[in-house]
Amino acid sequence: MEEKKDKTGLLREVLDGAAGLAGSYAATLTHLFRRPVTEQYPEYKRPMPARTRGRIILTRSPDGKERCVACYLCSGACPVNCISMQSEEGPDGRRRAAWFRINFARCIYCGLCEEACPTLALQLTPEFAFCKDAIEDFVYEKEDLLVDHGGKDPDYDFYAHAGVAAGRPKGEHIGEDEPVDVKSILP
Amino acid sequence: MPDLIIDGRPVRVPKGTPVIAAAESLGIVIPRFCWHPALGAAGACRMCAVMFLDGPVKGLEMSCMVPAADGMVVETFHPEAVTFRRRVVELLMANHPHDCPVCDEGGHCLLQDETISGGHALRRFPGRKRTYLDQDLGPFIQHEMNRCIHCYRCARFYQEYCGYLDFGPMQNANRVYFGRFASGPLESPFSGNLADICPTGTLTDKPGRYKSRRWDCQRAPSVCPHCSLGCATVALSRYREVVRVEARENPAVNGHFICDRGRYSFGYAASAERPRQARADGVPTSMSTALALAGTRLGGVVEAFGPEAVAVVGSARSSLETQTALTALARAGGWRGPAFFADRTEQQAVAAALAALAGGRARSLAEIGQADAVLCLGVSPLHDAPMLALSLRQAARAGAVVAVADPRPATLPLPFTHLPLAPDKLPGAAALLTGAEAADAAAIQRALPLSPELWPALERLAPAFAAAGNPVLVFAPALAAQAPADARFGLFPVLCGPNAAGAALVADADAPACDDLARAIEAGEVKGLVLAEADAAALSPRLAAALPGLETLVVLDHLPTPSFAAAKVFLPTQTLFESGGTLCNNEARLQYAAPVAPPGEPVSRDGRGGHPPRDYARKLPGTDPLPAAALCAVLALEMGLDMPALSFAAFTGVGPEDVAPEGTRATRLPAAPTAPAPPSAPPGQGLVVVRDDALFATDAYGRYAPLARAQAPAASVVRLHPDDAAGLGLADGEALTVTVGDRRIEATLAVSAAVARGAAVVPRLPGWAGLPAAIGPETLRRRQP
Amino acid sequence: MSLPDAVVAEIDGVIAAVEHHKREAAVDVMYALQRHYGYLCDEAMHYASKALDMTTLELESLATFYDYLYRRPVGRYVIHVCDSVVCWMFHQDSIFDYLCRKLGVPPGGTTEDGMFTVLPAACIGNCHNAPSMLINGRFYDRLTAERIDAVLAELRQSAEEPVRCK
Amino acid sequence: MTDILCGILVMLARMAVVLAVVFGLAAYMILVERKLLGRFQVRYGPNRVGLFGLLQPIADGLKMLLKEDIVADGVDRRIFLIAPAIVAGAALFSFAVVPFGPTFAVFDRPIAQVIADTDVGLLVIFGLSSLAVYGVALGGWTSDNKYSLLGGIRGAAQMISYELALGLSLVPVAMMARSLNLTDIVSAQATLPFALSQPVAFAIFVVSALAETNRIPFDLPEAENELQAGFHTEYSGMRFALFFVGEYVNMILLGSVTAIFFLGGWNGPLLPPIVWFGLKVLAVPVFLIWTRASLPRLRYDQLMALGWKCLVPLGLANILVTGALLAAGR
Repeated sequence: MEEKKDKTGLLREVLDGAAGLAGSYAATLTHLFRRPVTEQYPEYKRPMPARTRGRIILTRSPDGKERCVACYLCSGACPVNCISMQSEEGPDGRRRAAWFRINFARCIYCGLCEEACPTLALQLTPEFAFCKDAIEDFVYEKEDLLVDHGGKDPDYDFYAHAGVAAGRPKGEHIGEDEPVDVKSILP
Repeated sequence: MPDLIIDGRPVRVPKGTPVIAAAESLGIVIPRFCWHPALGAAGACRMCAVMFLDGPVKGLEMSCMVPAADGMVVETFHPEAVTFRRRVVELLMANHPHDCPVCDEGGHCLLQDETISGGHALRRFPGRKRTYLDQDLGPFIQHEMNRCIHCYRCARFYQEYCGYLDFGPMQNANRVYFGRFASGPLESPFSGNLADICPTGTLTDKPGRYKSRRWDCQRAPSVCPHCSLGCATVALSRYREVVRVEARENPAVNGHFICDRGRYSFGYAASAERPRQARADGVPTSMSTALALAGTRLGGVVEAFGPEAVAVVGSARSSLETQTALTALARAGGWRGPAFFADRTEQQAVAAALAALAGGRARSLAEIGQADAVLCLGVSPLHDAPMLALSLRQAARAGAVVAVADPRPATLPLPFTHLPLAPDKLPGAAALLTGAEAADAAAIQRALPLSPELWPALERLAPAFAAAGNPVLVFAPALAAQAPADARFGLFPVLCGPNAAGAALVADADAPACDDLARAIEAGEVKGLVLAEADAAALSPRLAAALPGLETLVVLDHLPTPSFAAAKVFLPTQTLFESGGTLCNNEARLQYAAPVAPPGEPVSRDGRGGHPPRDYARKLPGTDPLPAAALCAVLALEMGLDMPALSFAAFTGVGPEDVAPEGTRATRLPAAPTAPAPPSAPPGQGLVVVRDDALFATDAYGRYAPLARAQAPAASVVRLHPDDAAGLGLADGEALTVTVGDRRIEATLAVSAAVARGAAVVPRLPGWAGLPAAIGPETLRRRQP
Repeated sequence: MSLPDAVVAEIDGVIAAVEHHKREAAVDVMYALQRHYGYLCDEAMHYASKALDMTTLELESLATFYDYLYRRPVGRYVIHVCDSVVCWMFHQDSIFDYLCRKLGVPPGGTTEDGMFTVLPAACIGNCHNAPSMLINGRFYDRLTAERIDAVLAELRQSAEEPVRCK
Repeated sequence: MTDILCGILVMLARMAVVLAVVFGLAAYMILVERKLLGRFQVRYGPNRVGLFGLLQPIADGLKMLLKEDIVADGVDRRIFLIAPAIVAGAALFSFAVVPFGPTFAVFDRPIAQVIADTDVGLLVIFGLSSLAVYGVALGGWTSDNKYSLLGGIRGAAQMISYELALGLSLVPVAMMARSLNLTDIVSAQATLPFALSQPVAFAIFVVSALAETNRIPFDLPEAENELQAGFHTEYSGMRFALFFVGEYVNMILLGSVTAIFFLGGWNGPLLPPIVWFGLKVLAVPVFLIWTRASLPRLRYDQLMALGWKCLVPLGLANILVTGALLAAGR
């Protein structure tokens, strides 16, 4: 009785296995006659989603000034240390980058810099294919990185919120009271 | 000694310790903004709330305000305490601006740490933010009041701890403002510490503004080389440039703070004028060529005139490593020297001052803060050793009697008695105050017959010193002979350079001084000279004048001194920031300064657009300099000399790895030499020349630091007592011409009763070094318009 | 502008009374100067600083802390309207509003003719006569709109030109 | 003399033709595999070099020729250089005994469409295909690389295991054809291919042959995702190409052998014999490629279990049954 059962078990197993094999052969066979889904890349460039992590840019605030305040957060967040900069005080009192450099030969496009950027200056764009003959040409300086638009969030203006008197007097930033009058007679 | 339990761990602390400090001794850091170990508790920020589960206090309390008591059971992460602290942060953040990216405190900001670690991310409070207008607080401190969280640390430090009253709180309630009456530079010479103690970005370091984030800096423990106290510092460097110097806690020396001279005089290391290239006969050349040339030239002198014709000069600003290497080099070659001091008297004085410390009589800065009577003899604390003033202030706050017997006008942020006495009168005053018996009025009048205005003060001071249980004598080495035999008195010499004590430890008892070498050069006995991190002009004008008589002058230095300009062969050396080194401070405490900045021209100035190179093929510019000690060794090699260097253990009895965090006191002090004769009245008529340090730019390094030089007073000032001014027919504020040797210096006259009779106080600057010991009307003349 | 001898004498007297503790006289000296100048102008602060051997910052801390020391120009009559609990219970808010409307100034403001400055004040200790206000050191209690009108009219009658810093 | 010369010439011509056809086929087999795999995976496959990517094999060949021939430190140089040649050589040599069609006559001279028509053709093919494993094992061992070594060991073990099953599957064929001569075996299938009369043997043969050629699902010696290409990890340039070509030559060999042993060789209606033979030969690689697209790789223990516990007993049983039937039929 047991043997018989065993035999049916073995037979079933073999049949199941064969069916499984046949199934996979059938699946690939049907694929053979499907239209390929491949897109012919250089001829057809697929529009990339806005949040694709490609080449990095430095954007500008709505007033056309540089957004980057050279706070060193992106270079601090960068896992491959491909960002370096030097901050300085600009003529309008705003903190800005004296120079700003990204080594794209080293960049891994992880997007941590963009997440770290508190002023939305540094943004990754969908542009992913930019090739160079010499590896030094992948070192982008501030002038190469700086664009004249606001990127993904064109309305944000860090210096409208910051509360530091750089071009915009104290108390005139968004959500701020007038400066305290230390000599006020009000109790 | 209360026993308590914090977070399940038992701890025993001294009575009176607040719970927050008890927790810190266990390594549990309770969040805090207003509490500071040096300033104590204010209870202003409410951040250090912890839960007291058992003991004399129960419930949620501020751990800084509650002294540890027996039986306390404290939980720092009790949910109620955590919630409370989270709400405190939320309240503080309700008005805090949204400007961390442009704030220099970002990266080492207590408020930022607590906000982020506490999880506060969204401002729920819909109201508007309070703002303030800022003030210009001078060149050192940047003011940004919006960021203030009203912890009162700055005001407590500035007013209570330091005793300066031009900066503090104003207004009330939600409008409290920390600032000055009107914009203007802060008066305190300790103002730089405000940037360190401010827990947020309200007061930040202005010279380091926008330079870098803390995490991008290389940091290393260092030792301040700007006076003889050897305060502990931390140097921060980025891109081959020291960008900031901060206080490091050394409980035995400086506590938590340093003075502005120590904080802002670091610029000499990266200054544009710093010589970084070897020179042969004034022409830039390679290091190896210059070394070979130095070897050949010195070898030539030895061959022609014998080894005695070569002399070595070191200085009190070199590290112990350099000093020992120099000594070994001189011994190996059989050369003269090294000379570390201007003249034999000074050398003996420093040795005698150190010798007097034997027998446990040395006091540290921290111990001065606990003394009950302090006499500064020939020392003007704020200028000779600024941090001494802060320690005196702490002593005075605890009720100590402080007296300063010094010919120079003294200002101190504490109640003290100034005894303006000419140098030759100081021993007498010291004898009156440090004698075993309280001096009586008659003795005082006998000792100082010409200073009746000081009699009442002395009559008041004498019994106070006689009754003091823990008095300290702070003295200049020239007055080492006045160290009282009375063992009650602790001793605290103030020396002439950051490593003057090291020089005295290293130097042979019969080593020549600079003046001896100058004499030998004039006599034609010495033909070759090695100046190692020493400026002949600043050390001894006579030596500087003798330099042209040499056949060979080899200079090792990193400062653009006049000697560098005169060098036949110049070898660039590394600074303390680059090579590291051991310094021995005034109380013979050896401390190691670790290297922090890589050698080389700062990236900001290496001629490639101010940023690091894109290609790394080329050699870094300005990386020629080597540690002076290493240069000595190479020079010995070039000349075939066998040069064994002294070991660290020779001075301390322990190896460098066993050095205590506070430094290690030298165990081998100079044997008591014949104490130098006390200063006596100069022969002939005239005013005794007394040199005065300014806070900035008068020390050997500060002179070459651009930032410090910018703080130096524009005009040189000569100070006289009104009687002496009248005797010379000069009036306050008059323009003077001072004749120094064959040069004329322009200066203005300041007349003050705080200057000793018979003394002329002149600035300690290299140009003034040639003045004779006493000057008269032929030297001080009204400037002809 | 040098101070009249009388003011100098008054200040010297105040300081002399606490000879070895000059700082104790700081508030009194500032009151004396305020009476003279009308308010504590910078000139007054510097004078007080010299007279008391205190820094201007220390005095500024005091002057800005206390409600009755004015660091801004005020009118001849400074009306401190109590806004503490008892006065509130007796409709202080409507009184205060009425006063501001009547004089045409916001809280803390001074009328154009330099006569009146209206300020709210913490309790002035006159609760039994609430609502209450304090004008140049005199109480005016159980206020109503009519009584305020009367008080203002009376003060206008006796007004004299206040002294001002140059 | 002329006969001998003529014979040599004919022999050389046959060799040249076979070599050219086999190499050409192998090269284009690579392209076919890539194209087919692409289509099985709903993509295009190579289509950039030439029309439909037809020049791709040439481009690849050029590329391989021009690549640097890297010989790593620590390898046994001679063996390292020889190993790929063994693999490719063994596969090529086997074609010496493979008949491509019936003998025909040119100027009355019978010309066999085989280089060496030997009576032990089956054994020769066996022997040569076993030699190929030396290339794999030696290449893996001499590379001085743990992955290569593992790949080589796996290759050897796999070869030994499945050689047995392969042999057992062909015993019934020889029994039924009563000859080891390949032409005779083809002739024996004039009416019915052995694939139909010996289905079990055919199945065992196909599975074992897959394993012998190291193709998916039996590509354990290479196993990219565990062994980094296994035995040829360290090979580059032309030597790598030799391994590669060897694999594809093996595939064609397998197609030829399958056609001869089981599919009736060049026998077929209507079309000329050579065409039938060609079709049958090509059908097998296409099936292999299809398999590659369809099946995942076996685990090593599964591979061994399948060989020793399933195929070998099954092959033995099949021989017994065939023998019994043949005996009964006589």
